[in-house]
Amino acid sequence: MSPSAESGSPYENITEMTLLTPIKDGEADELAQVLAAVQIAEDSPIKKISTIHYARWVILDEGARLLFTSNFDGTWEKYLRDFSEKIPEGLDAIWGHCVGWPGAQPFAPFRKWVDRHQVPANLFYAAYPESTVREVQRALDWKEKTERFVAELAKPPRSS
Amino acid sequence: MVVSVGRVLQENLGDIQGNLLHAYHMPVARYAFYRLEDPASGRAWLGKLSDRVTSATRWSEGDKPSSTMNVALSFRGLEALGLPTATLASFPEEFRLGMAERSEILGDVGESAPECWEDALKGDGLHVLVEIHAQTTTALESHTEWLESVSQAAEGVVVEYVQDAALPKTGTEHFGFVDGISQPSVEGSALPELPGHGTPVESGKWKPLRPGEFILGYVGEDGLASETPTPAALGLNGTFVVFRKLHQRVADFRQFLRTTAQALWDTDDPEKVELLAAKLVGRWRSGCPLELSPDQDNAAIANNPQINNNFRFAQDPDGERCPIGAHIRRANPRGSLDATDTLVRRHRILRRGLPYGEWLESESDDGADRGLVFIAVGSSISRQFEFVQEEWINKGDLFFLDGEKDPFVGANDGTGKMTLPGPSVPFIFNLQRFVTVRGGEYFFMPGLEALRKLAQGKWSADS
Amino acid sequence: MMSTDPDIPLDLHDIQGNIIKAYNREDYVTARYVLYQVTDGAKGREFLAELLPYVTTAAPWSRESAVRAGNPKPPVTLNIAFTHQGLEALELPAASLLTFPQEFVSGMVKRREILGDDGKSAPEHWDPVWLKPVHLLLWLNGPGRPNEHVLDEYHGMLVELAKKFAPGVECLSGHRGEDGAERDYQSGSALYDEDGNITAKEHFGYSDGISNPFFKGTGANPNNVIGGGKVTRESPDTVEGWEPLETGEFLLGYKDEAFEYPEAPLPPLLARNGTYLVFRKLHENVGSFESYLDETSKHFEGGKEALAAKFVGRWRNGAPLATHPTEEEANGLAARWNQAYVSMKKAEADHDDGAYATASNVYADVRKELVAFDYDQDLAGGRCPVGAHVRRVNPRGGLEFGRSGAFASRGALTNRRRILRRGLPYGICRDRSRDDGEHGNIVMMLVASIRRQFEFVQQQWMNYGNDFKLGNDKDPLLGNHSDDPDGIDGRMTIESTPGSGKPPFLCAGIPRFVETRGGAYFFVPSMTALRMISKALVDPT
Amino acid sequence: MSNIAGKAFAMNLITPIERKQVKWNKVAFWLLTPSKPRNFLNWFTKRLGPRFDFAAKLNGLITLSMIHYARWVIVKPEEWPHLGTEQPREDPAYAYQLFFSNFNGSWAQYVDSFSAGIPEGLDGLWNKNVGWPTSVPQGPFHDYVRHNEVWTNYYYSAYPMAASNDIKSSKRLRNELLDFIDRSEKMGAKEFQREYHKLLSSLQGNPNPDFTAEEKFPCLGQMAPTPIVSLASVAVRRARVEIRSVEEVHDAE
Repeated sequence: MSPSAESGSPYENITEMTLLTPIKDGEADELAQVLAAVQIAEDSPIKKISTIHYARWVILDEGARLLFTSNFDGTWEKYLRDFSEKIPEGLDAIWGHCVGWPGAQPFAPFRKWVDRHQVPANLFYAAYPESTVREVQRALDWKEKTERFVAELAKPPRSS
Repeated sequence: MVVSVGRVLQENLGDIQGNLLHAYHMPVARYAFYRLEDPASGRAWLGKLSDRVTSATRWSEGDKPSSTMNVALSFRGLEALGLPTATLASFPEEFRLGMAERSEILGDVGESAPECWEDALKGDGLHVLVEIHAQTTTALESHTEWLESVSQAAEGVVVEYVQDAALPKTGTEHFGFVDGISQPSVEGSALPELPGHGTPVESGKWKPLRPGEFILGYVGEDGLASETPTPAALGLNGTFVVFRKLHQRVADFRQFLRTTAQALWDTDDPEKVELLAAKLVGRWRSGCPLELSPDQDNAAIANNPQINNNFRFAQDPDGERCPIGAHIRRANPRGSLDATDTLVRRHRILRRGLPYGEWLESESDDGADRGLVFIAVGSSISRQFEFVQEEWINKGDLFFLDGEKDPFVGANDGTGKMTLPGPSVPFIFNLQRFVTVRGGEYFFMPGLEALRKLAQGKWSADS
Repeated sequence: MMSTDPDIPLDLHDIQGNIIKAYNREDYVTARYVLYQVTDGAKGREFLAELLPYVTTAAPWSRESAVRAGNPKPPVTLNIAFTHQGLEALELPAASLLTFPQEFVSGMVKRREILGDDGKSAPEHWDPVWLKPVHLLLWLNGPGRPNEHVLDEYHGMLVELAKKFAPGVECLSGHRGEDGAERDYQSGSALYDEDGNITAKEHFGYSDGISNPFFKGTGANPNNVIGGGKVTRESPDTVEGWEPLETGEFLLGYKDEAFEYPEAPLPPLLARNGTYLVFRKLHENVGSFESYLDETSKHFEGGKEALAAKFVGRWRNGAPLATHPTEEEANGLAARWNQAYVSMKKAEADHDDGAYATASNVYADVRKELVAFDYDQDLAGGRCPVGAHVRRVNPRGGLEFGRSGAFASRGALTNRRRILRRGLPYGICRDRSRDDGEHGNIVMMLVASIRRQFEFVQQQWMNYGNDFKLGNDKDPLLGNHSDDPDGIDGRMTIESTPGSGKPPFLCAGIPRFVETRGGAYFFVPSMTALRMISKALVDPT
Repeated sequence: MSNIAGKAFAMNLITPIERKQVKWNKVAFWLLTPSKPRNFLNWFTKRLGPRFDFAAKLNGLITLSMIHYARWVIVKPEEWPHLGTEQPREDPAYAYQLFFSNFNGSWAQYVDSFSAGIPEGLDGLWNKNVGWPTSVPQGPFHDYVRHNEVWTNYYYSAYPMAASNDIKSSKRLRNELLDFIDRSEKMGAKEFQREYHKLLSSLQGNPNPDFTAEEKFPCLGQMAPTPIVSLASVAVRRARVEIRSVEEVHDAE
């Protein structure tokens, strides 16, 4: 794997990450169960990292490897630090099933492991590359409220 | 490199420099910057200084010295002392690069950009920072005399720049606010634990931060020992110090308050001007927090250290009392980002420093230089000072304040905006920059033992 | 394989009539829809065999004046369609049953979440008959006033015939009638004006059924491709502006718009010349509609009629907003259209072939004005709102949003979502200030893929607005607006003319004007397939 | 296992590609990457004819406006990591092209819109892949996508309620409103009304083709959950609610 922390994103503010990591022999089923449990949990641990737009884990090749992709705001380094600091248990529960996982903490070996397994995208497209997660959420909130306001003005008085 | 996880801070206060964990509370200070032209003579000079460096050992009643001295080294300074490449490389990247190189991250752009800094603060010559704090001007001068004589005797030790600082007669900083009320409390520092100074815990109480956040070699909030440079003994009991000379545009600030109050409420009634000032900062000028007294200043709150910092923003999620974008809420969001504060406690800063320049008496600008010597202390410049500066002061994205910068110290350019949630007037527009950077550098402030060993050349490549 | 070259006509004798012919245009303006359950496969097949000679095909009718009447118009038409359960009851082999598409197998009730049949449109509120095991749909179309009794007599014969096969073939009761009683059939009828003339209107007062897709091989007037085919990059009021749609969008066994044969059951002979029928009984809340228009139009420039036009994209008289933005223009067009229609009918009644030819040419020209448009000159919706009903169900080239060349063809996102519409209104609205009563539309939609055509349009274009960049706004007229005060508001933006300085007009709180009262998915086999089914000859091996 | 997060659908498509063909696709990816040198290339490729007009192909993608994020990655056999003896040796015969996207709408809507709307674009990016059937006719194309698609084990979106269009319109709405608030501070009642009407009419969307898509983006539609795209996902969601309520009962006990 190309040893590069480089993102395949051509955009200034948004970074993409694609990680391909081999799953330990025979642990794919257990991993799938962990992921399923996270999926149906009320609150995703990912939510704690407020810079992630989208993220997914996919088990590939009949359990041979795990794919992780995400799109996030800011730099690669800061993003990884967030991961390591905010949801170390979650990461351990997932990537602990992968070969060579050093643990989400301390930071340096974790960073090295991610670096080693990252593949930069050859082509990356973002529909609104200049917006951070918070900006998007904020704008959506504005829209919802504005709509309600404009509609209140428009509504005819109800007859009943 | 992990040193020891179970180290107890209190037992090591004698090896930690003063004014880091505990503020000296002295009214005058002098910051002298030296350039070292020769490693050997530089080390010898440092050796002489090290004998008089003030430690963190607590003074007993009546024992407070009339002056103190502390010493820190920039990365160029460590190079100038002849440390080997491997040791130099073990320091964090941002420290190695120095403040000027990090200007994009810090928002030091426009008039605050390094190319606009004072000439002496621009170059690579800020090797050693010597801070003298004193009770009186006389004490300051006499300590300085000693320092000068020692320095003149040393070959190749050149004074690059000297900055004096003193609390104005108002006892406030130059915009008129009582400063320095909120500081993180540190586990094992032997400081009284005032409510609001640590990190909020669920019971409504506060817990001191773990020492590794501020001193190298101790356990930090992540449960791990803070990383130190190698050899470990060099880092142990040391920390990083950020020095910034911040010029304040006092006349502009006062003018802005008046015209904005006029625009918002159609009045320049002093009460409204004060309210606006408080909204920008999050505290009334007395130091009384908006969170505890949103409608008027309250001296009783301001002067009571058991109360004046004892609040969280969690009960004010929309910022109707203290705006989410107010300066103190950005610089320390307390419990407002999440209940257990995990998003805040790794980004705290100990602030030291003092105003400089004369109080502005006139309405219009008198052209004099006045502002603040800003000192920030932490075990990681990038995770603490730089993070706060970039993410909280100049971005605010984490608070859903996309595009808004700190109204008080942010890198605004005249088009800045601030959201003021409340019944009327939701926004302030056209914010400009009230504070510009005149220069600064990142320093490493070693423990006393490490300083002596540095002076002895124990780790130097050439000895 | 069959060629679909437009010059080579379809085998109209093998295709059921209503697929190609809009019966109401042929003066069959009353209808009865009868549902059966088959509990004995053999009897069911016998019943079918008995019916076969009466099934109306798409073969052209010779006009009454023709000297040799090759294929005279029948007094009443008859057509037949099956649900999947019906085909199973008739004992089609499993190997064949398993090859039908999933949504047809599931049926309309099970697809209600996809279709947005919730609230008052939920199946529990439907006419009870639709919750019974519906197997077979027979529909009869007959003449209007004063000859409605012909349909009645014909229906009586059908009832007698069916009795022969009971038990084993059961006519299902439970169509709600006007008196609330449950009936054995659903009736339908065109509406009449005060003078007793037949109209093309439905209960809300709009002229209906103006625009229908035009596809290859039907033998229809090639000029009718205008407005009915798919858009090219040429002008919409020329023949060059349109191309016929591929037959496979509406009939199984022919190439479709993706250059392949549509998904079809096996064996191919069972599928070819057949299609799917989506049957919906839609109640119209006339009271809500009129009062909403009255209230809201108080603030709307142009008044009630203009607002009604904005909802649909056509004036109630049928003139399209895209080309006739003022009421005056619209009325002019409607008058000419009516005139042309009357002349044509008169010539026909007079058996005057020459006059008829002239009149039908005039009629065709006027008709062109009703359909020959697209939205490229009206991207912002200043004339026809982007969210108006007709613009949603057939956006023409509108989904390119004026970026010419963005897609492989202008109608790339539209051409596979077209729907052939048949059906008639039902009931009489006696009090226009009330919602209750029995009146609405029997909508019959013919498509080669229920999922890709009907369900998609219903879900994405009627009950959602994302494709038009309208967020979650729904079709103002047919959207399943929520009755729940916390639900999504019924909302429509009526765009102002750009540059006019006027604000758009926002309609909020739109109630649900149309409620689903019944329906099912049917398969409409070819004559060949009907014969195969009736003789148990379907063999996919 | 879920490919759905609110209005978003996760597509993972992994398709083999002959090693010697990899370079062609990498060139195509590079050409499509929005970066500065592309401007010249656009000018150049436009002149080569529509087949090479990459900007136009991107235009179609933007007009479709269904995608939040998409990426293409090619991994060559020697790039698959081998971390020691505990991992079996592999000998992949092909390189693999990985495609991941986050889009709005149903699977069929997405796949069909691509094959109908921008078939050339798809063919340009996949036709070097082993077994690529071309994007039209759709039957074989559907089969190819289904066969090579991998289901997502865990899928997260920070704003599940928003379609790509919702985000674009929200952003524009917010900018316009803020600007209006700033401008309107000193307006009298009459002027305010006039300007407010102007604002609304601009928010309805502007058809001028010279305007960027974002500038003319309609902003007045509502935002709410999407209509149900798949009955299966409804069933899954219901089951999930049931599991949770059972758990809550247990917790309460």
